[in-house]
Amino acid sequence: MSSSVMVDSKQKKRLLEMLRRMLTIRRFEERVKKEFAATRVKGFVHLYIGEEAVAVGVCSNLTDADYVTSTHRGHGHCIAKGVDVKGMMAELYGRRTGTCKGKGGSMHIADVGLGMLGANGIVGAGAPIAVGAGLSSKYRKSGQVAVCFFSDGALNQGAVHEAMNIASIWKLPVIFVLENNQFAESTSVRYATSVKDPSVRGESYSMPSVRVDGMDVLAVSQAAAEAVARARKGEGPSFIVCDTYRYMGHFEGDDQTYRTKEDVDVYRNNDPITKLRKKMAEDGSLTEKEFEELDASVLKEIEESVVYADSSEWPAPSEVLDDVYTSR
Amino acid sequence: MSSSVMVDSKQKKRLLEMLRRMLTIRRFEERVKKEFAATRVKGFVHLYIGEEAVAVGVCSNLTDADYVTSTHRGHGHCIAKGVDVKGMMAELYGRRTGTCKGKGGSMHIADVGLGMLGANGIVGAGAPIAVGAGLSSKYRKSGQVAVCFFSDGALNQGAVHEAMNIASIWKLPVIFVLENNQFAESTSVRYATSVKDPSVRGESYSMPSVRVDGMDVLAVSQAAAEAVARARKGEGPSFIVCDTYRYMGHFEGDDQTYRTKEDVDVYRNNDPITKLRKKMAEDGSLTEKEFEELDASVLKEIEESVVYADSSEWPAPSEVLDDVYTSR
Amino acid sequence: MQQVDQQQRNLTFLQAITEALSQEMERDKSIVVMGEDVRIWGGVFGRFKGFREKFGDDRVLDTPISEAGFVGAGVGAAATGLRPVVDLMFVDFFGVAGDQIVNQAAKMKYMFGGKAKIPLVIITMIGGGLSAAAQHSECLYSVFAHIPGIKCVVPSTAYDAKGLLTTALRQDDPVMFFEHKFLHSSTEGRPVPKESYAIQFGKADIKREGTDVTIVGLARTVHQSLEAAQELQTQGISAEVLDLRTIVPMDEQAILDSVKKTGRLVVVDEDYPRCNIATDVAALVASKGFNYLDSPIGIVSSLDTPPPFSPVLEEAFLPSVEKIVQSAKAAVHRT
Amino acid sequence: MQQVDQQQRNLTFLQAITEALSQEMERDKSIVVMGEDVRIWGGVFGRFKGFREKFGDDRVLDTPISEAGFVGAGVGAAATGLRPVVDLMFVDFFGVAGDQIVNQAAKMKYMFGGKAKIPLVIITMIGGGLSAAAQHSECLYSVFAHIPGIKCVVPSTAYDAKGLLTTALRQDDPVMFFEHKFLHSSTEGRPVPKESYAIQFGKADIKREGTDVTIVGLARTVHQSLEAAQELQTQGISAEVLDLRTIVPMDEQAILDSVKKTGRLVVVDEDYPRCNIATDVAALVASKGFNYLDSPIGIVSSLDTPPPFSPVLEEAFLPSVEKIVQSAKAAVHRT
Ligand SMILES: Cc1ncc(C[n+]2csc(CCOP(=O)(O)OP(=O)(O)O)c2C)c(N)n1
Ligand SMILES: Cc1ncc(C[n+]2csc(CCOP(=O)(O)OP(=O)(O)O)c2C)c(N)n1
Ligand SMILES: [Mg+2]
Ligand SMILES: [Mg+2]
Repeated sequence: MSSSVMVDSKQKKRLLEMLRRMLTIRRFEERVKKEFAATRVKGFVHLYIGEEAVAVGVCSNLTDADYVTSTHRGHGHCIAKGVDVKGMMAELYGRRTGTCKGKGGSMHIADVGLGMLGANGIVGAGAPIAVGAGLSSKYRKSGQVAVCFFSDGALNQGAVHEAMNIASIWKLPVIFVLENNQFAESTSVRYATSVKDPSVRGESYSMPSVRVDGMDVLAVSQAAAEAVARARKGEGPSFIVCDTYRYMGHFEGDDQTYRTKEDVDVYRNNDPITKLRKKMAEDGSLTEKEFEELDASVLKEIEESVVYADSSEWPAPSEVLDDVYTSR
Repeated sequence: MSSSVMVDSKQKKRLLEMLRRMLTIRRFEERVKKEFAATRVKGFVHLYIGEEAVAVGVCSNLTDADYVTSTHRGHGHCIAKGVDVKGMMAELYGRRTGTCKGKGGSMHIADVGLGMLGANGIVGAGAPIAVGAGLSSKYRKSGQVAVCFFSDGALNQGAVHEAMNIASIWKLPVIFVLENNQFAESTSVRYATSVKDPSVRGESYSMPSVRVDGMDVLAVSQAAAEAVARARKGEGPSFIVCDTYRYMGHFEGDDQTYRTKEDVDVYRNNDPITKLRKKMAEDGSLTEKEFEELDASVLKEIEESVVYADSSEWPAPSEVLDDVYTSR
Repeated sequence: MQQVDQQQRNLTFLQAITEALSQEMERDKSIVVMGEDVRIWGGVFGRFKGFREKFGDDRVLDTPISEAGFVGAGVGAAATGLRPVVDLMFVDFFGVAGDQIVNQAAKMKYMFGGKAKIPLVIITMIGGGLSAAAQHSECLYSVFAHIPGIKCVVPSTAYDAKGLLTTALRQDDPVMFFEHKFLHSSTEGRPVPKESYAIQFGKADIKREGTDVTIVGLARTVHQSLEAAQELQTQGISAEVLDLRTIVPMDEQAILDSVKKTGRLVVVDEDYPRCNIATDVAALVASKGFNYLDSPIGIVSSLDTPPPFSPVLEEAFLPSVEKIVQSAKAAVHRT
Repeated sequence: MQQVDQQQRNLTFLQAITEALSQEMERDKSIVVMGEDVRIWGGVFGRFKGFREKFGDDRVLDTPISEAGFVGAGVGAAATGLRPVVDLMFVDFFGVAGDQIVNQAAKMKYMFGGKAKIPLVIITMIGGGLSAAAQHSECLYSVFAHIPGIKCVVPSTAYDAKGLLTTALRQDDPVMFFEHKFLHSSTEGRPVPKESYAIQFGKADIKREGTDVTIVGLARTVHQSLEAAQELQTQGISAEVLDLRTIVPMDEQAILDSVKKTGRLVVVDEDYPRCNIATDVAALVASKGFNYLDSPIGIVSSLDTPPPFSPVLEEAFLPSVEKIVQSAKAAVHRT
């Protein structure tokens, strides 16, 4: 554990909130997995399970006014940024009550009002957008930061490189968070990326670059806290590499022939939720019972989101042409 | 001077050939400048004057079978790679006898038979193409190398980043030659590029990366010799940063308000042609008279190219639809 | 007979594509395949399954997620003697590799005065119907048909797919090969011979003969048009269904001939409605076959909006059998 | 009168654009300009000359040559409260920034269920006639008209350019503003008032009235069409010239109304001939205005090849007054 934790009540509240968010992501996605299998959720669905500490650790330092850009694997970022799970589930169900009125689906969930600038179906595309959000903040001198979440595959996209260079020369309040989950679909980061330590790439744009255990929400949170402080002070962008892992297939339907169950188990045995839970148990800040209550309340929230989604109206076919333009 | 030169006759021949090529580039472009001013050459024309040592130093290590990809500033690379100046001048004149039958013009001169895979109107676009040429060579095990010339502005193009990473993971015989001429149009490299030493970028792809005096043809040639040897042995790509300068405006018509005459003079006083000429004079390998004869013969060749171009036929309007496809 | 039956199988569209590629790779050692996840997965939906084992890592190259880089590498490899097949997973991703396709692959030969060959095949998935939403459901072949210098193949059946891909791999120009993902498991159309065969580019195929109205389609809309034709038949209308198969080159003559015969035209295109293949075909007929026309041209396209996610909305967005039937009936009755 | 004269100047097309931008930037502090070489050069042909001095480095941002990066930054800035004007120097470069335009800027609002505003203006140069060859001469607006979600402005005169750019900067959708480089120094058309004015999108403009044939053009082809109309007049043919001005939204009604009046249509589009604005307009009329038509639709576009460098070839490649005259005469005489 890289941060020393004082068990005062504020800190306890903070940890509990992180735990709750991580658990919400986990339970939400476990349920989405089932809903997808039952074909009630359609399209492409990419699950974030295993990586919860990254989104939650980073976002624990943000306010609603801050921005994040996300990826095809966006549920975790949404929940960490505070997007309502009811709206999210309804969105995956394709209903009018969804976060995006059923028009976006899993790959395009967004809630601009909360600074969540969108999951994205295009690998790497969020990076320039985060730069734009950072520019906007800098121009207004509002102190908002913009976080760009992306994974190891995206690191080799030209747009990400361009974005990092621009953020650096313009000294923008942007934090590039590499979710180094070891794979891009079936392709290992060791094959596709020409450097062993991805943080070298951040340095090649003169950005403070650190590498942390992405399975440890406190380590992530602390690294992000430093980057956020730097950004708010106008000292420019940072790069944080979080080593993490996705437990599920690339998308629902992936047979995962590119790795073994044992490979996955190594990380499952280092689970970020279990880790925080244990830590809090040791600290005396969370009893077994409290955890069970927390979990039950999260499960209830998810269950309610499914009921909400399932009982929501479908959009009317005539709505298909709405929302393309503000004015025609 | 980073290489120690032995004045044996083979070496003398080599130096003389480099001098001749550099001078050919210089004289060709001085003439193109005039032809452009007289509106006999149309379109966009970007002159390479001042940077001759880079193209010639690198290409002195190549054979006709090797590949190069070039830029919008391509005349130097063409001449260094052995493209016929008559055809080039006719191309700039828009004549049927031009290297590309008048269809390409300055920004698209190419001679695939000589491994010159094209000037390019799109900044950075040559890099992936060079990677493809390197792939082709590696697949055939033919020992050919592919050189990608690009300048400091292109270093911030996503495609260049992607190309470098691919060349590195596939261990391709590709040499990335950064013509660090300090400017991209009016924009200084110090403004646009987030690292002081561009060679850091090569290292972030695990590529051997060196930085040399791009006004010294021998220094360039030696760095390229090492990279070429490595490539031919199957040891993968290299990155060479050549610090150089363009004496003329970005394109013909540029008023150059972004720099002073004095800025330019610093480099003019360090001219690559003068430098080699002096060196050869000191070595006793070139007399004043020999130089003058060389220059006269180069000027004659250029004059002949103009006569050739000017007396060549225009393409027939009906040819406009030829050469789009091999078969319709 | 017996022998023919053995040779002609009901392959799926995807199997036919795999077979064409595999047979050509056996025949021609200069063919290499590159793309994301082609080795272990055989590409995201298994188009190249088993290729790595059969042809080796030298010929089956996994790439980073660097489309400009690897499409460009395909261009460079094609210009220097290889015959690369590049997998641009979904056509919706073209924007990250666009320059290498439109400014390099498509133009190189011309810019170089004909002195280059770019035998590059870019294979990419198109189309809706799977709730894949705004960035994984597009057609966009109209964009590539717009750009001179790159041939465009848009097959509708397993039989055509195999024959057209074989041709793509035996000619020397860059080709975009569009594979409609909704058709992957389709076995519609003629059975597929085991041996190689090539279908000439620029030859439309009459998938059904008729006399009252010409319905021009491509990819999935051919099947929708055939269903519509059946429905129209029950209403006493005889529809001819013409499958364009390749849109660059496009078989203008076949379109004009059919309209000359029927006097009426409906064009069905799953691409966005503005500046698409439907408008292209309509403009062709309105300029060169105007006097054959007895009634206004009917156009059925996707709607002028990004593809929506919700199945309810996507259905409204896409062309459908019903929309085609209505358009054809209007064409016939407005005469 | 006197006052009006003072206010209305013969500005060039480029000056009108500069003035509109400058006036709106004074009015609206959320407008920032980004692009290559905008500070010292004021952009490659000086569109933003003096802006740095007037508006400061905070609002006039030089970018690296990273189009995906800075167009995307424009998208992100637009989504978060700024109103960026992004200079994509030549439209031919769209391929390096394509995704940020077609998948992000154009679709974001829709994908997000309407809950976003992207007030982004991308300004870019188009067009031939300067021997700028295959990668600096294209029009390509048809590609962006094809993609739903982004408005497209293609002005032909200084007056229209100023008014349309003003509108672009006062509405909340992404806009591609296409500036024909051959028109930069043109002072054709109405004089330009000094004060701001806005021209509504989706309103075509009748640049010349006529009765025998409708000629629809945009950007440079409007001027060629007007010249052609003069020539036709001497041959006894009265041509109406309709300037589309914006192609998304496009004024379908104005086109149909004009064809209803004249009975004949020629569409002149400098873009490549396949799936372009000419085919779009032709398809519109062939489907919705068929019964107004007395003769085949005439289409004049650039040829189906990359733009050639040599002036001789480029002339053959581009639309011309002569080609328009011929097409219009054919339309009139084939009746
Ligand atoms: C530009 C682009 N190329 C390819 C894809 C297809 N694709 C979707 S996700 C993915 C892998 C992404 O890997 P990574 O960036 O590591 O993210 P992760 O899935 O690990 O979260 C790929 C190749 C895409 N969506 N966009
Ligand atoms: C993708 C792209 N963006 C912008 C341009 C316009 N442009 C042409 S040359 C140039 C500057 C290039 O700078 P650099 O790479 O340093 O090359 P140099 O001119 O110094 O040789 C620019 C911006 C272009 N041709 N292509
Ligand atoms: Mg990953
Ligand atoms: Mg430079």
